[in-house]
Amino acid sequence: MTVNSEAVPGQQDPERKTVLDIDHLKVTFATDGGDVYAVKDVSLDVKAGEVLAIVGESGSGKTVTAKTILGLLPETAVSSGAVLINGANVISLSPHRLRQIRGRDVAMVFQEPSTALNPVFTVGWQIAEGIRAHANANGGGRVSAKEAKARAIEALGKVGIPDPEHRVNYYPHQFSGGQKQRVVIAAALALNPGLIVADEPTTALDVTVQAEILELLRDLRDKYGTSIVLITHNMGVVADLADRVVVMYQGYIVEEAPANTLFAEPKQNYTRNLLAAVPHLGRNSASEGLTERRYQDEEVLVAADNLVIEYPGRLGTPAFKAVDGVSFTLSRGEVFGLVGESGSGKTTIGRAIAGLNRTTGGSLKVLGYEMLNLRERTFKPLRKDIGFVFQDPAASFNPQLTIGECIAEPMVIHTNPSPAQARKRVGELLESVQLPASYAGRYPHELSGGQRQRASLARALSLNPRLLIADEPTSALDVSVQAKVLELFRDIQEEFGFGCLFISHDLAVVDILSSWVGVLYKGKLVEQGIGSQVMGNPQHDYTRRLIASLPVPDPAEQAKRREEHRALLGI
Amino acid sequence: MSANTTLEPVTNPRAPLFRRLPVISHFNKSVGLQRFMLVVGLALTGIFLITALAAPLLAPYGFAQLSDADGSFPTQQAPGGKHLLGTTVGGYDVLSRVIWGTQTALLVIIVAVVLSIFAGVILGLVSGYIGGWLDRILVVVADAIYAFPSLLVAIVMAIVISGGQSSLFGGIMAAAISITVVFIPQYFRVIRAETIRLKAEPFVESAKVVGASNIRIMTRHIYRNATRTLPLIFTLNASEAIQTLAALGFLGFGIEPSSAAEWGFDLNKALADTTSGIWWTGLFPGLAIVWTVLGLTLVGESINDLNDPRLRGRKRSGRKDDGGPSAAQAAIELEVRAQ
Amino acid sequence: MTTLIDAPPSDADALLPPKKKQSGGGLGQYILVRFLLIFPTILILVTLVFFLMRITGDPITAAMGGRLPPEQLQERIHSAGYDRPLLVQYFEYLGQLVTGNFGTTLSDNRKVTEMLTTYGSATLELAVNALIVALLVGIPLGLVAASRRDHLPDAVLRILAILFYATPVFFAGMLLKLVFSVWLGWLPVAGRAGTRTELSLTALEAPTGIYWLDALRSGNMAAFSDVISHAVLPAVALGFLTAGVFLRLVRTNVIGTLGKDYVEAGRSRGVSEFRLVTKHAYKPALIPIITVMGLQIAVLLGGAVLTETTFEWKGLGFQLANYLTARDFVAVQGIVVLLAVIVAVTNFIVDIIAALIDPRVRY
Amino acid sequence: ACTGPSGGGGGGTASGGSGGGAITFGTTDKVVTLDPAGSYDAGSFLVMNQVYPFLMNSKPGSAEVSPDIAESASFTAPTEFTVKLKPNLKFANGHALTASDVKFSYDRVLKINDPNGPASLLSNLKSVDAKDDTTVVFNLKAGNDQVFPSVLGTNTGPIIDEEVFPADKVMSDEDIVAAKPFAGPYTIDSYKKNELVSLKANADYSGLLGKPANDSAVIKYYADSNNLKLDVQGGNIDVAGRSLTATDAADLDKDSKVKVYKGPGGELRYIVFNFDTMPFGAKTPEANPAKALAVRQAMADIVDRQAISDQVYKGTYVPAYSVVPDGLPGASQPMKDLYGDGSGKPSLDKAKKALSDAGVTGPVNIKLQYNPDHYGKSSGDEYAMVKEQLEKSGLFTVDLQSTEWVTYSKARTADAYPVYQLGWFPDYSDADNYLTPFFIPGNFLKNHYENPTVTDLVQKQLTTPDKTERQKLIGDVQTAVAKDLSTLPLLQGSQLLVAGKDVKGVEKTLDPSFKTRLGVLSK
Ligand SMILES: Nc1ncnc2c1ncn2[C@@H]1O[C@H](COP(=O)(O)OP(=O)(O)OP(=O)(O)O)[C@@H](O)[C@H]1O
Ligand SMILES: Nc1ncnc2c1ncn2[C@@H]1O[C@H](COP(=O)(O)OP(=O)(O)OP(=O)(O)O)[C@@H](O)[C@H]1O
Ligand SMILES: [Mg+2]
Ligand SMILES: [Mg+2]
Ligand code: NI
Repeated sequence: MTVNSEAVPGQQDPERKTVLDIDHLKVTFATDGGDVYAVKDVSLDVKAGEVLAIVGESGSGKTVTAKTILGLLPETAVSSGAVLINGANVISLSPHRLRQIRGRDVAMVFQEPSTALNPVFTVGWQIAEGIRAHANANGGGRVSAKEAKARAIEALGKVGIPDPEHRVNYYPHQFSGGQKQRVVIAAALALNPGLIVADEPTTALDVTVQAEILELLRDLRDKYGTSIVLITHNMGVVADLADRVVVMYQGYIVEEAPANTLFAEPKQNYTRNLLAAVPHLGRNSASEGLTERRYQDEEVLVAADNLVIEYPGRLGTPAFKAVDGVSFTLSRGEVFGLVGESGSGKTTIGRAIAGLNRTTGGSLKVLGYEMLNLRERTFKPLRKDIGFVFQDPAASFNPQLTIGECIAEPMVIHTNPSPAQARKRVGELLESVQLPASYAGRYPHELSGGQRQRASLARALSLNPRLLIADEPTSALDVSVQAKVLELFRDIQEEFGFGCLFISHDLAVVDILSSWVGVLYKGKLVEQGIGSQVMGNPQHDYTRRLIASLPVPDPAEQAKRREEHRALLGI
Repeated sequence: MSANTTLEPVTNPRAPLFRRLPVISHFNKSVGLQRFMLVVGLALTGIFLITALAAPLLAPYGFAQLSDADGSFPTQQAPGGKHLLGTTVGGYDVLSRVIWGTQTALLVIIVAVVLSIFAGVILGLVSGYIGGWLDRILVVVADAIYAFPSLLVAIVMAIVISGGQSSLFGGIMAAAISITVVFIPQYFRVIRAETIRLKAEPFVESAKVVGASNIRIMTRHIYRNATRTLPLIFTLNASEAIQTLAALGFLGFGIEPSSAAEWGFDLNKALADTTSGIWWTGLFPGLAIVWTVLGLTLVGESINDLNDPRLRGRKRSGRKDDGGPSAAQAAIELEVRAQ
Repeated sequence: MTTLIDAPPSDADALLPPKKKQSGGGLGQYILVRFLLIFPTILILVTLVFFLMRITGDPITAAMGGRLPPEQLQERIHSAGYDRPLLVQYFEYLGQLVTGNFGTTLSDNRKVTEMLTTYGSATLELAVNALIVALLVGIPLGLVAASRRDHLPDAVLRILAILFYATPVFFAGMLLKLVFSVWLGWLPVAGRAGTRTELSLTALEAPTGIYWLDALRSGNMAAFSDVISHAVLPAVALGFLTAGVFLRLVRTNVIGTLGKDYVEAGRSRGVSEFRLVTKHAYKPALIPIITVMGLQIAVLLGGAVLTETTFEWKGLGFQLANYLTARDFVAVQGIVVLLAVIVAVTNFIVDIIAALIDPRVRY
Repeated sequence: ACTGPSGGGGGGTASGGSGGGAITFGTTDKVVTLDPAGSYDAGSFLVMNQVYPFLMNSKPGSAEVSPDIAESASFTAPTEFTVKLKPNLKFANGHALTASDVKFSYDRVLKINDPNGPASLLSNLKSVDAKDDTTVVFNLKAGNDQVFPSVLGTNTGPIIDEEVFPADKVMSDEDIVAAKPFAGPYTIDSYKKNELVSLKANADYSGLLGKPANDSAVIKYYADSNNLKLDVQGGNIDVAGRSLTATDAADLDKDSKVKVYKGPGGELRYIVFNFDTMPFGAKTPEANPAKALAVRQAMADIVDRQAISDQVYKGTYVPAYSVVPDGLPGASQPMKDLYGDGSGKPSLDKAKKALSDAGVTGPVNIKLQYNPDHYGKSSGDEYAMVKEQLEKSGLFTVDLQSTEWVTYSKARTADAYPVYQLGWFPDYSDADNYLTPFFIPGNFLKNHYENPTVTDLVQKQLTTPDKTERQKLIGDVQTAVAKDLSTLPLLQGSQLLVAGKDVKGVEKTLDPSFKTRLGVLSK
């Protein structure tokens, strides 16, 4: 039986049916290192037509909870408690009954649309597959392939795929990322389930696309009364969409409240800290009140003039222009924030400055050295003046070396210190990034993500560089950790006074650190200026859309912004 | 924000050395069926190794011995009595030859695999790291050899090399080198692929940004990370080496009986016996090959599965819902506040 | 020999345009480059074999070394031109190859092309038979093992697969022969057909050389069943070796795809486990499976040497061993070129098939 | 010279001739080529002997050569060997067979001089003249060559159709079969090289070998003698020829369904001493001919041929006590008396005495080489046994090594091996074929053995027309080389044929000519 028909898209109706009721759920995994208690005690319920957001830092058990709802836990998991969907307890259901519930009563939307779709089948086939799987269970006999396809087309239409009759025969790769996520949602919708579980449905998408998907989800709730369990770590998304919020921490639920209440007056300390750590566009800006570019008269460290960077095409295919005619300067002491959507060329520019990519046209002068036709031998002496902080702190350390060895590596190469000197310097560096000197003896995997990123910063600073390139240094971290690293970063930059190219896709983060901001779009620098001015009064069309798409972590403000920007976003 | 799943470190570099050794660390990781397979493989391989090392003690006679104080051995004698597994048409003691055969097999494995690891690893590292034309040429050559039936390459090599003599050393070297030639492309491919993957890893790039020289990057950063899969390839190639050796022997390109005991050769000689109702001369060398290859392959497969998180089995959480951390909400509150 | 290691994706890919290209014309160009790559591969093998064979000695010594005094031997070697500079001989040989002239074998005076077609068809027949056995055995069992992963059927199948692999073809062949031919007397010992069948097939007009095909065409059912009964044991001996590899290959890859999000997504829609394994997981797994199966053709051909020798199956592998002993380099080179072409072309075709299965490549 | 209509008898399976059904003969000897100019091996000769006519051949049951398609053949002058053909000979394709074809055949072998060919057998032939349609004169370089008639019955001997074969190059088997230039007891009906040859009795043949007792014969080729054995046991073939392993032969002996026929064999297996490099050899630091001889003698005293024959070969090879195999006219067994206990058994005392007499002290180290891939699978076992026997005496230490054939045959003539194994299959059945190639200066052994007396004797026997006198000379040579021990003969092969119980006539072809004639078989 389904719920959709009786759903009422009202808001605070206590009479509404409960579609999901989780009661004292516990999930334990068997692993090499012993049992992992992923979910320790979770109780929650979802009413018809409600959007329940589950938030919490990485590893707090959000995904595990979501998977339990559909009975999708791997064999290594043992769960106890109750997960009732329309009265049936998923945990104790036979595999056969479970299969009937999946898709019909509850459906799932995955984080990565590109991996959630089977690349070798058409999207229509994949949607129809779910429909036909339930053919007999509905008592209606077999659904013909044709009928299933018709329903797939209908579902695609619902989620706003243009020309669904035609597109139903497309393969996943023929859709863009946002469209793929729509297809995934269509597949979830195909049997009109009462409940959709969406695990970070927008994390893999650019903000502009994210805004569209959020709009779509809201539409579903409003039009069809579908309940949604929305899992996310993005407070902006929560503020944008959720009716009620559940905060998870280490497998427990620490707080539960309606969205407005939670943002306005969080009860628990943990929640408060969490909210405080979320960067908020326009608050805490580094360029607050500036009217002209700071450090203009300082030594110019990087000067790009009409810079072009191409990736060679293979065997006859034309080269791909990742960076196209970009000009900017970066001076000593300045933090240059570079933002843009995925694939816009941010990393490419950063790597070119560090001499990891070759430039193909225009001019790029780094510390006075022309990078066009770079020769490693002549550039090497300059390397000690350039630091680089990578996005993923885990991957940027050699797993076979200790943190101390890694941090000492630049010194060993350039100044050849005695072991004692090196040890001493490593200790100092660690302390300057607020890590105990004893951590030098640890291996990278023995540090937490935030600690690793600090160590990475220490390594970048070990030779007192004049220039630092930071490529999304915090995007792999939880917000609370991110906040701390950003703070540290800001302090250190002020202390050492190096020039810094700070790359991020998150406008709010960039705004916190950089006084000068450039916006990159498809390899072109479409706008640059003082941070607060770019954010507050964007000139370029793309910048405007970018800023409008960014949900702010405040339901009231976000609702307003949504209304304001409706036209701009075309939704 | 889920972290990128990079290859998880196989071993905890700080655990005691003993526990970090390839096979032992794998053993500790294994459970259930996988542990069973690993244990069976280790047992078979262990018996093989012990037999090889203790061959002089275990074997009742020399591998080329035809007589003892009591006179010449009878030929084609059925198992039993003085000759537990019987004798061959030439009068060799089958049991002794099977036992001594382990030594030959072991020597060939070691020489072949060591040689190919050296050459393969160096070529793979350099080719993968330097890239360019050198890489392309090496790749095409390696692919050509790799794609070609390896046994045939081994035969040709055996002929080229056995131009020398089939003394024990010469024979083993001939077999080992011909196997080496076949294996180099494999190591080359694996190491090269790893090197290329690692070359793009941020930790290698971070070494590059700080100005580390190519040699330093290759030796300090890539080499150790790229060779992590070697124990696996080692075991699998060891079993292949045995098969190739046996096949060479079977086809008559192997080691002569007076130089060393070699199962494939004995099997070849036993073909006529088998159909004449003399089953023992062929069966035992054949089983010895199967035994050894089975053991090594089981070990290799298990290591492979254990290295691959996708394939690694995990024990089920035994306790359904015992004690567990069902601590109260309050305890958390404390913890949270303390932050 | 086989390798159980998952072959890393062909390194040649490094030289190719990216497969997963979205723009038009990608596939055409991919095919072209892939095709052109066949030639250096063959050239390399030919070159290697040419020089290696010359190091090993000449056919005249091989044939006459026990009969003639060294002076006469030398004179014959000289008149045959084998004492000329290697490079001269090499380029002469390449020149011949380019004009399609493979020469005449030295040890038994046959046109290499004729020899290749005769024995090539025998090897082809064996390989096809073995492949059929391997596919029929390996794929279903691999699927079973993957879906019952870490349970008893999986355990049994995996150990079986390793056992298949661990048993050398010639040992398996010997045992099979002993049991089914000598003891039970059900199947013939060796050869591709009985004398009478062989005579009748030889008499056939334009024989294909593939015996069961010829037997079918001749409409002679007795001959057909004779041919099939001869084919069983070799096909099983060689097929099971490969089946072990296939089983493992299918298992590993299907387990890999079973862990993918899209399978989870299918499961979340209520699709049955059977369909998840046989459709959702199997088809995407097929791409790597087919690629590695392509590489298995080399294994199959290598195994064919042993199988052919064991079962007196007069094919390329069998002949190759003979010609090698006779130092008949013309023949050996001919066979190597053919095998190289077969391997390269198979891999080429397999890559194309894999590309076609993968819809991402189509546009 | 050829007048007959071309393109005679085509296919057709109509059975003619006498005898019963088809005989299937299995062998492991491969054909190099059916063209007589391009082959010099047993496998090719097996087919050629059935399908080509010869001037001289040996009758079943005898090793002696007598005219085949000739009426007469004899020396008409010391350097002139004249053959008269029977009249009205024809090839199966209808072409006439005349003296001109004979001349063509021999000229062609010499002209083509194929690396794999038998031209070297004709080293004594100066020219051939076709006097008229039926008369051929062979002009020889050296007179009174007693083995020349035998040579005419070897690989060089087939008479071929000059209208079919090109004069200057070897022809492919397929083309030969298609052109049917056959005039022997059989013609080839269908041909799959080294797989299957089907022969049909040739009604037109009226030579020495007589009409085949069967109307057709099939030769089936095997690579592995084991499969050959299983097939003859299973009745899939009627007769299995040659190269059965000892185990196979012993097993077949016990099988009631088949019968094993054993005949004298021409194969000789022996150890060669390199007079320069063997212990105390001429080029060694402690060179001493007497000591070297003592070493050879001691080895001859010690080797137990009978044990090797029994153990390794199950009697398929028998002890050889002379350089000429037993059974050939003139063969004697001098080594039986000279060495060992005088009855063929080893004698340790004698060996010790030989060494001590020559002043050799301490065990002599012998570097013994054998080849594993040219003389059958059992060489390894054979030499392991030789090593065992030598070492057990306490007089020798043996460093046994083996080398693959091509290298082996090069290295042995380059003085690399002091003491080594060789084997010999005769080109033709005459004692001389075991003497001239071995013991005259420039022989193919290249072992630096030279004894003028032996050389003289060898040359003398070659030109002595009187049979008894010649045989005596041959005996003298054997005794002389037995004393010098240039080589140490170990074993002599025997011919083995295994046939189903119902096959008749097998024993007729097992004679010292070592030629297989399928025509005598029937069932
Ligand atoms: N298959 C598994 N085996 C073992 N442990 C697991 C498994 N899946 C999840 N866990 C563990 O359970 C805990 C909760 O994981 P979960 O995926 O629910 O986190 P999350 O809140 O979704 O985090 P993220 O924001 O990173 O997605 C983590 O400690 C994780 O390591
Ligand atoms: N090695 C490469 N070869 C070919 N194309 C590349 C390569 N690296 C990047 N590109 C392409 O260049 C463009 C810019 O890539 P870049 O990594 O600079 O983007 P980005 O702005 O850093 O994106 P993200 O936010 O996803 O990190 C993209 O379209 C990308 O596909
Ligand atoms: Mg998650
Ligand atoms: Mg980037
Ligand atoms: Ni292999």
